[in-house]
Amino acid sequence: MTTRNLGIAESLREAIAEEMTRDERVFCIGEDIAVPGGWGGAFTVTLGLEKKFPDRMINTPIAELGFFGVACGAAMAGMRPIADVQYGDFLLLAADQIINNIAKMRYMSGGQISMPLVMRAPVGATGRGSQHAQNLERYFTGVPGLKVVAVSNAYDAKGMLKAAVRDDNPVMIFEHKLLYGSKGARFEPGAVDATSDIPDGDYTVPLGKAAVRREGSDVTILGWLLMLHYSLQAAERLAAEGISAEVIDVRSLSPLDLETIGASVRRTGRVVIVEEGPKTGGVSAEIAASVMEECGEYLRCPVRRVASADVPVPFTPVLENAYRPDVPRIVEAAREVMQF
Amino acid sequence: MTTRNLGIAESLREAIAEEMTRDERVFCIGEDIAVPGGWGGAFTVTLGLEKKFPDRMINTPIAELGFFGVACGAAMAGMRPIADVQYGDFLLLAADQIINNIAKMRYMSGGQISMPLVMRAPVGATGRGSQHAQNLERYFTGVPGLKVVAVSNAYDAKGMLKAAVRDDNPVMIFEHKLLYGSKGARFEPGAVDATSDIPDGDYTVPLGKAAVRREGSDVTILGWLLMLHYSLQAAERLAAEGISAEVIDVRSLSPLDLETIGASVRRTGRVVIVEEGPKTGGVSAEIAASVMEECGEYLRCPVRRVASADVPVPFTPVLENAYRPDVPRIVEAAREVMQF
Amino acid sequence: MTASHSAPRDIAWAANSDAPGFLLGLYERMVMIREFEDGVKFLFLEGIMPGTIHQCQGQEATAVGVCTALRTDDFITSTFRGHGHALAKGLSVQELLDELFGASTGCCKGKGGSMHVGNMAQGMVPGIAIVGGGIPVAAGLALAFKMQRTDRVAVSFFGDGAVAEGAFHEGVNMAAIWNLPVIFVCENNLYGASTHVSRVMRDTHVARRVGGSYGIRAEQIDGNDVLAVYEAAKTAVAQCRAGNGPVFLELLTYRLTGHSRRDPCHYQPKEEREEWTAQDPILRFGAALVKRGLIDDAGLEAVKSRVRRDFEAAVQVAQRQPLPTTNDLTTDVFA
Amino acid sequence: MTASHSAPRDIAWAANSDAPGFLLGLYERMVMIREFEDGVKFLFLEGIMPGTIHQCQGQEATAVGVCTALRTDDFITSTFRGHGHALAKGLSVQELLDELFGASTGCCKGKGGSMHVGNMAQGMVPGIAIVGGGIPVAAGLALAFKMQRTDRVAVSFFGDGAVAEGAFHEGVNMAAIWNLPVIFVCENNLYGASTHVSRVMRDTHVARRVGGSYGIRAEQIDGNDVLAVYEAAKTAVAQCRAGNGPVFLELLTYRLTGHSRRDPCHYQPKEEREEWTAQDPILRFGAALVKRGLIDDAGLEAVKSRVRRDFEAAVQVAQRQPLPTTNDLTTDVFA
Ligand SMILES: Cc1ncc(C[n+]2csc(CCOP(=O)(O)OP(=O)(O)O)c2C)c(N)n1
Ligand SMILES: Cc1ncc(C[n+]2csc(CCOP(=O)(O)OP(=O)(O)O)c2C)c(N)n1
Ligand SMILES: [Mg+2]
Ligand SMILES: [Mg+2]
Repeated sequence: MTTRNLGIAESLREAIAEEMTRDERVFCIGEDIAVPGGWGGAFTVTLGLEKKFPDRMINTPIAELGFFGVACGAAMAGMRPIADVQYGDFLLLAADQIINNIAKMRYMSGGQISMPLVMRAPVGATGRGSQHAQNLERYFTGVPGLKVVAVSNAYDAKGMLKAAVRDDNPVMIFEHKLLYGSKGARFEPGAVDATSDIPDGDYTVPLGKAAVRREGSDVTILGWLLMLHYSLQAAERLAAEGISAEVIDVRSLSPLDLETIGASVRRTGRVVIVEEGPKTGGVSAEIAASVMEECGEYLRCPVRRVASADVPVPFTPVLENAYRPDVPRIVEAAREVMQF
Repeated sequence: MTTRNLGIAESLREAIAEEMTRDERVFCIGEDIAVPGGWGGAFTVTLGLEKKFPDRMINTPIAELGFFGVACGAAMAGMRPIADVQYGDFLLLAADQIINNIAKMRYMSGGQISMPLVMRAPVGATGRGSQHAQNLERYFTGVPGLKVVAVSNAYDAKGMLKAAVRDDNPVMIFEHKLLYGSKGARFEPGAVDATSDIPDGDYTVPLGKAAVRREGSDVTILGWLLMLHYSLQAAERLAAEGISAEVIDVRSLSPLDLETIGASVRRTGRVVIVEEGPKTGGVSAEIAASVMEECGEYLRCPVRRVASADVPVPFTPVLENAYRPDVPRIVEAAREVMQF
Repeated sequence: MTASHSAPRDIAWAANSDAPGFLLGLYERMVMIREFEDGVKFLFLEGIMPGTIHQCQGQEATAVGVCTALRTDDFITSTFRGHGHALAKGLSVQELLDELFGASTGCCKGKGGSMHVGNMAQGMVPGIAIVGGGIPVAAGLALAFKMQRTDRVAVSFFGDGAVAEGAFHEGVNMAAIWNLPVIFVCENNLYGASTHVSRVMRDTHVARRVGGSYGIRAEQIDGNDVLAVYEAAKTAVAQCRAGNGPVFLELLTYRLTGHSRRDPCHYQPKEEREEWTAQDPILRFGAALVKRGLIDDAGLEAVKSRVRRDFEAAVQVAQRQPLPTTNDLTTDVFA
Repeated sequence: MTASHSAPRDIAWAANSDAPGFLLGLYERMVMIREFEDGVKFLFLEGIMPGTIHQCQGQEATAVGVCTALRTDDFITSTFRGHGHALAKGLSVQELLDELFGASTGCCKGKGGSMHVGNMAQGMVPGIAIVGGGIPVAAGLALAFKMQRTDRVAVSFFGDGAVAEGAFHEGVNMAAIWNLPVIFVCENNLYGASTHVSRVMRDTHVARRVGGSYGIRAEQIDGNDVLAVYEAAKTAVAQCRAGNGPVFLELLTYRLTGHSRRDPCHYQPKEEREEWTAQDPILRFGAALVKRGLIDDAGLEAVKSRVRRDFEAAVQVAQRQPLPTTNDLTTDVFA
């Protein structure tokens, strides 16, 4: 099978184009998409798609609450919108439509309504200051009626976006600015390689499954988005010290794949969860609590959370770097749980 | 000392009046407050205050994002607003102002700004259907820069509101519709007695502290708002079975009082957390994860979470009752952890 | 600027909608809503019915006038105050009552409740109880209709209070720039909960404001004149079906009952209530029908009795309908 | 409706603001902003400066014209594009540069960054980078000023793009109904990011729309004419101080640089860029000053050189300023 090495931005673009070709109910809605001479959204994902689909790339005013509401209505009426925000932080403006309408509509209608709506949001701290930097996962994980995924490589990005488009439920996809592999004017300093060899032809990646990215026997390290990459780097270093870390890409934040995670924990008995974003009230809390419930008796020691400090995201690089969990902190946490 | 037996709605009203008298920077802002012939907000808390403070009861249009922004600006400029929503669910409309501005402004200004802003929100399922029923605690617990409390009796309501008004940071106060003790046309079926004997004169209750409501030695039950009351009822039943439950009113959701909670857990070794609201991603997850970190070695068994199902709040009473954790479920959970 | 809001005294007779059956049908539908609301209020106050209620006595002409101009496959969004919209859009008294009683036979299986009644097959999205929340949703329905190249139309019902919400502006603006087939129906009943419109906007002529700002056709209409509402809606629907939407209709009306539950309406001046009570849309339309010789007073009374009988029978049924079981708690979350 | 947007050719001379020092001061302040922005762009593109940037070359007259009409204790809110507002409100080049370099001597100790520059002592709230987010906040500042019985005024700067956001409408409406001393300054530069105004509103005459809908005085002004802006702002400030606010000012201008970072602006037609380049507010005002005999070309050049020298010196300092230490990560969260 031939493959092409693509970054996340490119593979998402390909997924969107293929799904729009396959199903004419699919359309994109967001800010600064489909502008001739524009950038294809904030991170080039939709670049040029307006040429192929002039009627299905809806460039909105700056009105997040409104256009998520529009997407909600369109999905109810049989369309399959892909709505995106330029930065995840702006999801807070649309939170009412997402949480009160989009996620609940099926239930409160007694099952009458399907809401095949994909939402995409870039997250992560990248030198932009407090309001373009948050990790929003915590606010949407556990919202009943909503599926939440976070993609850490181009293969998953394409396959999960396609699965999301074909799902009859609302799906929130978190993407990380440092993983897009955006090029040219949209290149991000500090970016990490998240390219994959993308096979030709159609494939999907199921939404509810975690992925073991590296096998190991001493400690289970759980991460997603950028932190998954840092966790893999940490595992490399740990291996050099003789510590065998299993690294799992949590990937599906809602629902959590406790089967995959639990199977690992039952073998290792030690867990480190790595999350970008303040520690208190993060997704790691849910994972830690769930792991304890699922297989607490196998735990040799308390689950360790490596997360950001409980502060807004600082601008200055020296503090932003201190805010974001890094490889040394992950290594250190793994060493600590190895004491047990 | 003379005392008066008051409900939460009355004690909050008294606290507001006293603080407005004490400090002319304090004012109220919200919907349907200060309307002659009106109800004093959705649950009578501000009833009649416009007579005493005609210039400091700001009745807003229905515009939650906007008036939380207004409150933010006023607080920055030296006022001390008390902003309320009629139902906690509507906080989602104001989430951007709360999370992106109110909570971050001090940090991103490098400490220049104080944000003495109190926010009040009624929560809880009460026969109104999905959009007037959520427990919003999960969305605001752990937002850096924000303090979050939940009041379960009239004494705390008055004392914590006063402490919040005097605090130079934004404080979110959650109140429960079934605990207000609202009277007349605003009486709530299913209400639980949360009155207290309120002493005459000024007092405050510190914001960061949990409260042991019942001492016990076998199991620590943690709850807040309505669930605290149910937990106490459960403890009563457990006592009859010879199980000694310590019941703690978590009360301060952000920051958590891990000192008080930890001290109890170290004695009992068993923890049941009771939360109204879907289990996944709730505040209980943070408490469970924190307890494990704080004193995991004292746990005899995994922390048990008794929470709602992962569904939007259903309307029909039979399902709403099944959604809301009840005394039998708490008792059952306590019995289960007693197996260890 | 509230002068414009005192309701006109006359019924504007529609030239070409005067088939007796049609007119009597409008009347009966309004009576059906009134009887439903009055009956539900009783059941609620007696503690027989659970939940909370927001009712529309006095506003029947808006729901009936607008929905009569729609096809079943046109969609409406509604609010916390949706019983009238539902009955006007063709939902049955039974499926509504069942829903209000929390029965599994209700239009939303008892999971929605009074604030969220709806039936997609009948063209009604479950009520969105967040003020203004249905407005962008209706624009989205209309966007779908347009992309699907159908001539279906979406209608969003909301109150004067919603005009202050950002969602209103965002939704109307998008509908305008994309020429969407959506009709925004503002039921201006002078109050948002207990707050008078003059306290929350400088200029209370909402249609003029919206037309001027968004560049769409906007009309203010006597919302207690069911035929005037119907004619305006018919014109708006035709405009939308022809691809020239959106349209904004401001319907001046008044809520003759409490905002919710046991609200005694002490914030409404007595004279104002009296003035509007005299403008009761059912009384007005009934009198007009009598004047036209289409029916007499006894006939009007007969309509009411028949409707009431049907309602009472439905209540009997509703109270015996099966309730959901706890197994139903976790169904209908995901497709 | 964009015809009204092509910038007038002439400078509207203000009758009573023509003291030479005052006029030269306006000029110098605009040049200071231009040099700051050009210098920062270079530093950023060379990779010497961290972060991301949104700049205001071409829009200097709006910031300077408005802020010159304010007192230090009047407050402004700003956006992601706030360098010009900051310099116009009297923040120093040094505290800004230090902030952009992430130094602890920056106006926000390096915790804010380019999108969040501000200095409360100087009357500038740190930039709010959520489009529209500063509008209700400014209304809140004004509410406080009113309740405190001071004559202070709040000004909110925002772009044409913000007009589509709900926050805009909610904020302006509340300011209107409560007569707050706030001036809403819409810098209409024809684009929100890459999107032309005509794609996001049917009628692009924002002032007319806002004035009509909210019942407040609203004016559209040549935003590249610093004196016209100043005069309009002065009148608006006086109106607000007298308790007759709010006021809405739409300033027509154009961004002569990218939306952010390395944006090549391919979405702007070449002719449009050229037309507006010819309307550069600094060139226009410089030429007018020369024509008036207040300065000659060499003098203008000298201003620029002096300003640039100061900027370069400040860059040298900024690069040597102390950075925060990791201990600072967790300070300034709570008071
Ligand atoms: C976003 C939001 N804020 C507040 C409320 C509480 N609330 C319910 S109805 C209502 C008044 C609505 O007034 P209006 O839009 O005029 O509709 P009416 O009740 O007159 O039909 C309010 C404030 C709500 N449901 N949603
Ligand atoms: C709520 C929100 N949505 C989107 C963005 C991303 N964004 C940043 S600037 C911008 C365009 C703003 O246009 P305008 O208001 O006209 O200001 P200008 O950039 O022209 O100064 C957008 C969409 C944002 N910062 N905030
Ligand atoms: Mg109303
Ligand atoms: Mg602009």
